[in-house]
Amino acid sequence: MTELKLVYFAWVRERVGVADEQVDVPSAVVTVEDLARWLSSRDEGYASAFENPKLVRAAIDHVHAKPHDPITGAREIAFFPPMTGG
Amino acid sequence: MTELKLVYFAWVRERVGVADEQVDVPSAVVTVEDLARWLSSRDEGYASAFENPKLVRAAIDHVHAKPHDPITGAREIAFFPPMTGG
Amino acid sequence: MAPRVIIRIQANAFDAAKETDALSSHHDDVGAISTFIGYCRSEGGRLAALELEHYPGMADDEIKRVVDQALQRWPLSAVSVIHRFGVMKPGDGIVFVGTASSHRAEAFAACEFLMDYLKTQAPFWKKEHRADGTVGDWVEAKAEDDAAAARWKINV
Amino acid sequence: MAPRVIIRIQANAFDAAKETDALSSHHDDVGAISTFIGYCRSEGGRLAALELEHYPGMADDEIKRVVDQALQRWPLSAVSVIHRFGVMKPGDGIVFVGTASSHRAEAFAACEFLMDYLKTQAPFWKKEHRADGTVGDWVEAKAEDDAAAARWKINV
Repeated sequence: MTELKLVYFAWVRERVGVADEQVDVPSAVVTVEDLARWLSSRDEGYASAFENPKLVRAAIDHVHAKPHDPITGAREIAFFPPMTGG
Repeated sequence: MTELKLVYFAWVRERVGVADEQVDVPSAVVTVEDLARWLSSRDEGYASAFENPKLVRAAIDHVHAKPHDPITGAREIAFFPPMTGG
Repeated sequence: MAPRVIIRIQANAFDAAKETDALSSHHDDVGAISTFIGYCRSEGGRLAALELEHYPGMADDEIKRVVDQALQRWPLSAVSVIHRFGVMKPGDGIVFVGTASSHRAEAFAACEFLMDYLKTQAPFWKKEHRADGTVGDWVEAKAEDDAAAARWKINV
Repeated sequence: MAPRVIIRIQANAFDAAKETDALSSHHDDVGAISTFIGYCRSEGGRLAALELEHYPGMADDEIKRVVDQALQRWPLSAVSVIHRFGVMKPGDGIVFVGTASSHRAEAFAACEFLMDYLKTQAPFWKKEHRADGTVGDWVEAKAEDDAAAARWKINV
């Protein structure tokens, strides 16, 4: 098990229902994609947030990450929709 | 003979020696290029101003003109180097 | 002289005039300043406000990375990026980007590059507040913004 | 609403801040303002001043033509072009161009187009005044400026 801080933004946050949380991630969860899949199985809110994986972006410790990137050693992982700043 | 106002700018003005003048142009002078050639024959200052025709631009009544453009009906013709504003 | 870099993420309004002056003030060989200001729009009266959410820790890091890329790519004497968060009314400035260089092509290119990357890479999200008092949708990202960023052929 | 156009050719300094504000002030659906300021440079201490000569009647007409082309090509709510003549010291602003539009790509493109065309089409000429007190040369036009203007594929 790995302890991780997760943070959520915009409609991902609204669907998940919390802005941040500490989680214990099973060791079988290796990549960003694995993590999203594992979260989806928790409840309907998470399932709805991650239902279209193409619309959810991730960052590992403040750096943009891809679905296949490993989460090993990460302290904070963020999930959010495509950005609309500027 | 056509009466015309001629105006000069930057180093064309400096070489010609005047900022503007009224001239009576012989009727054989039809285009901008003819006018430049006719002016070149007047004295050394004009000859020096027009010695490299590629470096002298012209405008007819405030509109950029090309060497072959006719000067018929023009009131004011300007000669100047390539522009360096902005 | 090292380039002068200003990066600020703030709730308060910015003063575009002061920010523009700051771009030229430390140097008398600045030939060109390009600035961009992005505003909150009413979308023809449909919106009362835009609410900007951001990821505080990452926003600063990500903008620094984008600015570093611009500094590596163009000879800039100054760069400023100011991005606001919170609730904005139509007419309020949301983002200010300014670049200073000796020549105009570099100032323009760097400024446009920074805006294209901020749009697609900086962790900010806009939510609409409608003029009829209801909370609207999250603004959707545009494919054209990704295309605009992609043409610089840089991975930030 | 008709676009707001400001064209001024003047000896006096301009206030870039005030000019930037004017671009957004008449309209609350302006989403993007792009501005450019061109300054007199010392060229590493070589120059004491630049003297700008212009062709008064034509400068105004030519800038109007270039602005009209920009308005035909991009959906702009405001355009400002201010060009100074006379003697400028290093650090003085020579030209201000600003464009306002709903979206950033249009504001940037129009602003850069206007600058490229002003450089090659507007009847202004720069003469150097050297730091050693002598009068220097007329600044030569650059091939790269013609190339920059040519990429817009417009005959103004």
